[in-house]
Amino acid sequence: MTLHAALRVDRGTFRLDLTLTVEPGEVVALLGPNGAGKTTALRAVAGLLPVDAGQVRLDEEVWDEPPTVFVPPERRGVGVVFQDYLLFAHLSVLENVAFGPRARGMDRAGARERARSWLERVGLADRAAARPRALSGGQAQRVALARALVTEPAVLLLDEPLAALDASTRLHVRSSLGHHLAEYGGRTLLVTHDPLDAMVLADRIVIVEHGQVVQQGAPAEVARRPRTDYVATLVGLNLYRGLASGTTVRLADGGRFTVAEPAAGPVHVAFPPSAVGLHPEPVAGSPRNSWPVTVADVEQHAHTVRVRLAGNPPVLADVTPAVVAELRLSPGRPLWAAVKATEVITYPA
Amino acid sequence: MTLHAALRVDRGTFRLDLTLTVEPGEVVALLGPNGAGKTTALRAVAGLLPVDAGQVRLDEEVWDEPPTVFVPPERRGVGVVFQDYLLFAHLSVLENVAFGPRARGMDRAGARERARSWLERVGLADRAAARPRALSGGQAQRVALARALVTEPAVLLLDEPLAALDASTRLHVRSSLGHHLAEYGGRTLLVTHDPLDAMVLADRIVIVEHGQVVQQGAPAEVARRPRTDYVATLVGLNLYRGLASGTTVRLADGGRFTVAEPAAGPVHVAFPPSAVGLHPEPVAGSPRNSWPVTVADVEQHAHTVRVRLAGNPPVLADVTPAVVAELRLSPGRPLWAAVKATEVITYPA
Amino acid sequence: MRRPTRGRVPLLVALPSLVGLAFLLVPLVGLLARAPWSTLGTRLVGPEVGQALLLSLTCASLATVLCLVLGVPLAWLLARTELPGRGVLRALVTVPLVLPPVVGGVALLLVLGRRGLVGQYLHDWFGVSLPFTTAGVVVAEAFVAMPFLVIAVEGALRAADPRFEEAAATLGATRWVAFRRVTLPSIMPGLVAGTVLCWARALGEFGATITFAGNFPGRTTTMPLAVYLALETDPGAAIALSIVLLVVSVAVLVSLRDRWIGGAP
Amino acid sequence: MRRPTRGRVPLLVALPSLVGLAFLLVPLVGLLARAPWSTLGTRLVGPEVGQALLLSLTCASLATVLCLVLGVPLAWLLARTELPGRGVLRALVTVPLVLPPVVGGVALLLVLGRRGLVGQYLHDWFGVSLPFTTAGVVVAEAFVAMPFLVIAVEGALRAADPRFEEAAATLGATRWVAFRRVTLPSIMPGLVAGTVLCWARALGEFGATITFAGNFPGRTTTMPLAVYLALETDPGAAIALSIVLLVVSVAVLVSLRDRWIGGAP
Amino acid sequence: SPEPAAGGEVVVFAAASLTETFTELGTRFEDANPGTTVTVSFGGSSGLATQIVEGAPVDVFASASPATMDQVVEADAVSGKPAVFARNALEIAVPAGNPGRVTGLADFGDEDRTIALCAEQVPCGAAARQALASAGVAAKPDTLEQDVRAVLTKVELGEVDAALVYHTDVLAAGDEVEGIALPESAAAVNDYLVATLAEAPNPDRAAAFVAFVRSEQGRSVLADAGFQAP
Ligand SMILES: Nc1ncnc2c1ncn2[C@@H]1O[C@H](COP(=O)(O)OP(=O)(O)OP(=O)(O)O)[C@@H](O)[C@H]1O
Ligand SMILES: Nc1ncnc2c1ncn2[C@@H]1O[C@H](COP(=O)(O)OP(=O)(O)OP(=O)(O)O)[C@@H](O)[C@H]1O
Ligand code: MOO
Ligand SMILES: [Mg+2]
Ligand SMILES: [Mg+2]
Repeated sequence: MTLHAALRVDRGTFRLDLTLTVEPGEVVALLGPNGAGKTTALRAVAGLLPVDAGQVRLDEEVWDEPPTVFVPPERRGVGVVFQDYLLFAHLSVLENVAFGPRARGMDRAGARERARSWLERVGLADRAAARPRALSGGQAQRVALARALVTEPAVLLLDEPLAALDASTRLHVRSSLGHHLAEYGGRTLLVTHDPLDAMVLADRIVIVEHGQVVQQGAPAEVARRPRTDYVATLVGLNLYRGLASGTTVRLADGGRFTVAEPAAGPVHVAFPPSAVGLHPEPVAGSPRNSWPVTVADVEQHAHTVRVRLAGNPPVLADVTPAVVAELRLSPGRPLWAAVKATEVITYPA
Repeated sequence: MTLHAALRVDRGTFRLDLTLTVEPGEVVALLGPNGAGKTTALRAVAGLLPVDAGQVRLDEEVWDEPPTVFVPPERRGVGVVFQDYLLFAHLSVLENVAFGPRARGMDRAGARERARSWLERVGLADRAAARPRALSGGQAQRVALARALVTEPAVLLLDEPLAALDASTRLHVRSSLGHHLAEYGGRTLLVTHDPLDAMVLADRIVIVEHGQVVQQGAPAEVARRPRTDYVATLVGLNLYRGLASGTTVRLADGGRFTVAEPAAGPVHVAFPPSAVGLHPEPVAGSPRNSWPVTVADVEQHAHTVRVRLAGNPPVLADVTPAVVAELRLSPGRPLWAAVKATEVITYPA
Repeated sequence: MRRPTRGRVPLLVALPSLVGLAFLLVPLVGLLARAPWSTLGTRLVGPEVGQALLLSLTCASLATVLCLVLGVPLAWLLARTELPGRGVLRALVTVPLVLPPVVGGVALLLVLGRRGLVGQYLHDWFGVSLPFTTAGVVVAEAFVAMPFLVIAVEGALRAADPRFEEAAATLGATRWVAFRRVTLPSIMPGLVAGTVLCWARALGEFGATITFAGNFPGRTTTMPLAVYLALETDPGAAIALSIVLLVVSVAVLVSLRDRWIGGAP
Repeated sequence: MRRPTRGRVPLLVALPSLVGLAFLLVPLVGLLARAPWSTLGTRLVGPEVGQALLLSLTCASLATVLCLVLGVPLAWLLARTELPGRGVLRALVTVPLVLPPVVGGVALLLVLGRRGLVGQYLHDWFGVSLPFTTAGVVVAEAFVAMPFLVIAVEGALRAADPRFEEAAATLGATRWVAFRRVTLPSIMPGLVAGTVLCWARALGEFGATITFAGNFPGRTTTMPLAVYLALETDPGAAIALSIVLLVVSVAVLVSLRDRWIGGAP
Repeated sequence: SPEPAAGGEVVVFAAASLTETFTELGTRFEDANPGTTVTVSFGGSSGLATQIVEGAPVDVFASASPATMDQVVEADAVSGKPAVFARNALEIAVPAGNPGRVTGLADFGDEDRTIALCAEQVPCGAAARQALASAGVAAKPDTLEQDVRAVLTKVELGEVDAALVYHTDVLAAGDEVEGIALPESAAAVNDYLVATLAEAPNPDRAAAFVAFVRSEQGRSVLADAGFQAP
């Protein structure tokens, strides 16, 4: 049974208009900037917000179809992890997790049993008796996760389920979440900001901007061939639109590139920041692109330094700390950027 | 004026006991796993929680010293961004940001002016009239950021200020936050899960586990020489403790390494996952470590694949997708891990 | 805790709150000062006082239960649904509050009395007659006290975040389960406040009770009725009875509230 | 919205809430059925009715203001501080509720009367005498109505998340500013509920008023007192007066609440 | 502040059962004494007595029972001696049509009939007890009301089959209530007393008003309402 959702929702000046399908066992990640409508889409699928037009159905079981059908959330068999947890403050952690099984008719002992085993899975068995207010932010998020998963819903909706977890716990919970998703065979819709979470957990990524789908596909495909600036920044690629003619691409916003494979018509041009070399003087040599730039911004990452460069076109470069010292990189410094033609990917726009 | 905080706080079974100093213009990041006590420390500095013992002072201006002195938060000149925003639901976004200046005595027009300019800085000028409930999660977080920064406090406390921001906005807000921190010359204490945020924004990183400081230092220093598993995972290094004798280190939990520089006594041994080679058969050759491992977990990241390997010792390896295909990596697969001695760093434990 | 978490109570709050407290309590002091202490014991012997007190507590508690059963759903309806004319309905709920209690009693007689709109059928078909019975006392008290419960609970419901009900729904809870297991506990402080108001108002009810249920010792003579009648002949006894009523009600409220709201802040 | 956001109202809520609504409103129907419609106009002419109505509205409103000024800080004190004996204090606040209103009036006389504990000094030193004046009506109504405000507001305060006050404090707000600009707006539904209860109770107050302030037309004869007097001579007129009181109070509440709470859910 | 003797305000506290007559008397007194206003505060006699004892600024007190007047006298709040200015006799009141077919006081002992009486603490209750005792009836009342008005309401609405009220009340109630005269009523008469008060702000006018109540004109107003002469 496949989840089909054709969602149109109007909220003030904002309009959400997108179509989604999620197959059994499939994990679809909804990725998009703040305010893109990810949470709105998730609420519409959960039944917390009726759609204004369109349809939500699980195969032949119609959940929402104006103006006739509207199945309330408690009869949809969905599990939701909310962005700000929404744990019940008056119940203990264990009772929070046992709430779903209880509400679906399980007896108290059985529900607690189930809840306890889930708390173990998320590593919080020892906090079972605590109140949500006494939990740290990350602990609360893990309880919310357990609470949604314990009912083994047909559709699992996760709104930034890992956002509040720290790096070390995240690794663990992410992989155990991955295992569980693989196990239960349901349909998962995952809203996240973190491209890594999406890449690791999702079978398919749907990129939403301004309430609309701008790109979708397998994680590797999206990562390799971003179609908007947002996606490019997300996956850490330099991305430009241009018009190809042979091995030359004239960029829409100024600048030109020489590429390895000849093409024609509108194309995307992409290359990773690590492919960019920085030099104090212009560099010569066959199939190589080189143009003057100015340092806008320097950020030290764990192992590399990312340099934002203004120019025609602007570009991101990843360099080693040694290069930073050698070139005395600091905002305002004029340099030359160079990219080998073989490093530049082009694909139809 | 330096912020000195010697904090002892008891919360049920949990005890926070740490000492912090933050110089003017300095940004100190508090990094630690969920439940480590980061938020508790921040609340104690803000004056939202009195310390049970110790002292909080800004140079000679004592803020908290039991049993005599306790300066309430509104007279401490601190700005706080809370983990779950705490925007005032009945005020518009603009009024939320203008709240601080108003409370500190500025006239309405001036306060709104200031608020408006800050909303522009965080890219939300067009949402000024909205209510917090109509904001998306990330938008709300940015309003909270603006609200805390607009009063230009002597001490700025940030509890995961960037956690809810999406990747593209994050880059922008992070760098503008960096600029502002550099500008205002105050003392900043930043709680975060994200080592990248800490590395980029902080001058000094303080690692907290179980309510205590386990390591501190400049970001590069911490990244290069982690002292606990948590820190190692955080910065993406393999880390072990062992006993060195010449160029051989016998690990505490089993296994041994040959290293390049001779040492003696207890040491930490560290190397990045990218230094690990994976082979179907044992590999020979001078100064090289090689041992049998089994694949536990494979995670696809944007550009590389991280493989978790069980063995003696267990180890993380970063490999290319090509290697994954070639070796048919999947959980349970037996392999040999190899690390060149020159890639292994040792430092006293 | 050793020191206050957040400084001292500001004068602008402390001053009026103390004046307010004095305003509510000084009259009580006046009563205590005038109480016939020397003869208090002898005035309070006799079975009537105990009888009236027991009747008062019983009827007020039953009326409160009735109000809870009918009033909490009504409050929910007013707070959480999009009924047309909700504003007018909400105002109409306050009618029994504004009505002078004696008129309220008359209104009840007009409806539930032997010849009342509804009462005549109750009487003819089921042989049930509410006036001059203990059940009538409960009905009169519930009529007068219910608005307090409804309005207080509605206010609490409006202040509660409805997204928790949404979370419960996604966990499979019907509206009823979500209401009972999520909403109700989260509005507990407001509900307790409303219940206290309701119970206390029912306990102090006089006008509607005497008009609708009459006054017969052991059956419908609650403490306020006893007090009122004592006032006619023996103000000292009336004050003594009032003090008994107050002491008992304060004791009940102190012990119950501690149990209901536990160690909450 | 085209369809309800979350299904229908469950029967378990709908049924009791409708019974509750009927219980509160049917007696009103009884009054309307018995109202002397044919002579209603002539019974309500004469300046007395208008005078009494105006006096009622004025006094109830002034009493409500007095209750807000004194009662909201008191509620805050009870909800947010660690006063010793807070539980007992909270129960004592309900005293005027449990006290039969006539006894409350006597208590006020004992304290604020010309010979009262406090009143004698007010009279001797300042020449102020509250009983039998319009100010006395306000005092009597405030005494009876204040507990409703205090308890409803305290309930709302307990349900409000104190961390928003913390956030305000870190922004430089004193407790007072945080209270006024953050807490107060966030408890608005509870505060409105309490104010409505308080105002309505003050409007319907009879026993304490007639005892403490007497019954002087134009000065202390509020609508409930006028109803009481009419009942002595002309029950039809009493019902007519009650209906006038109800219509006016419902109209006031409908128009004010819409303004106060706006389009909130 | 006391006004000149010729005019000013006379403040009168009068029992609620005197509402109609004292309103009428007040108007007539004002007509007869231009420049004088009569302000009457009606209420339960004992409540009024309490108010006077607590210092209410009143000129005249008209009480519905000797007991309540005694409270005021004991507090030394009366100037001179209270005088009886009217009397009221009990009567059986039944709803229009007499559905309970009540014929006399004997029916008050019938368990099956619904009977209302005044509580013994109020004057009409004391009088009723006296009447029933002298008739030798062991009454089985269902309710003991706080005042005559409440009893009358129950009769008017048909909630009780019979009750004992004052003759004046039966007259005032009109068509909805029928009265059955009592032979024993001679034994059940209640006295109404009037007095000027010691702290009267306007003692002269107070005395004049009391005299007016007791005058021929006053008596005829009271007689019209059904009161007996003292
Ligand atoms: N109740 C509402 N009334 C009006 N507009 C709303 C409401 N709720 C959300 N919006 C608007 O709808 C848009 C989409 O919001 P949504 O919460 O779905 O975004 P999101 O993609 O989840 O963002 P984030 O990643 O920041 O959580 C936003 O522009 C938001 O301002
Ligand atoms: N009110 C409280 N009562 C009892 N224990 C508490 C309370 N608040 C927090 N704790 C406990 O104190 C510890 C530290 O919590 P804190 O919120 O400071 O962690 P944190 O480092 O901020 O974690 P996170 O990164 O998940 O937000 C936790 O173990 C938590 O359970
Ligand atoms: O006239 Mo009275 O004092 O109500 O019996
Ligand atoms: Mg969202
Ligand atoms: Mg925290």
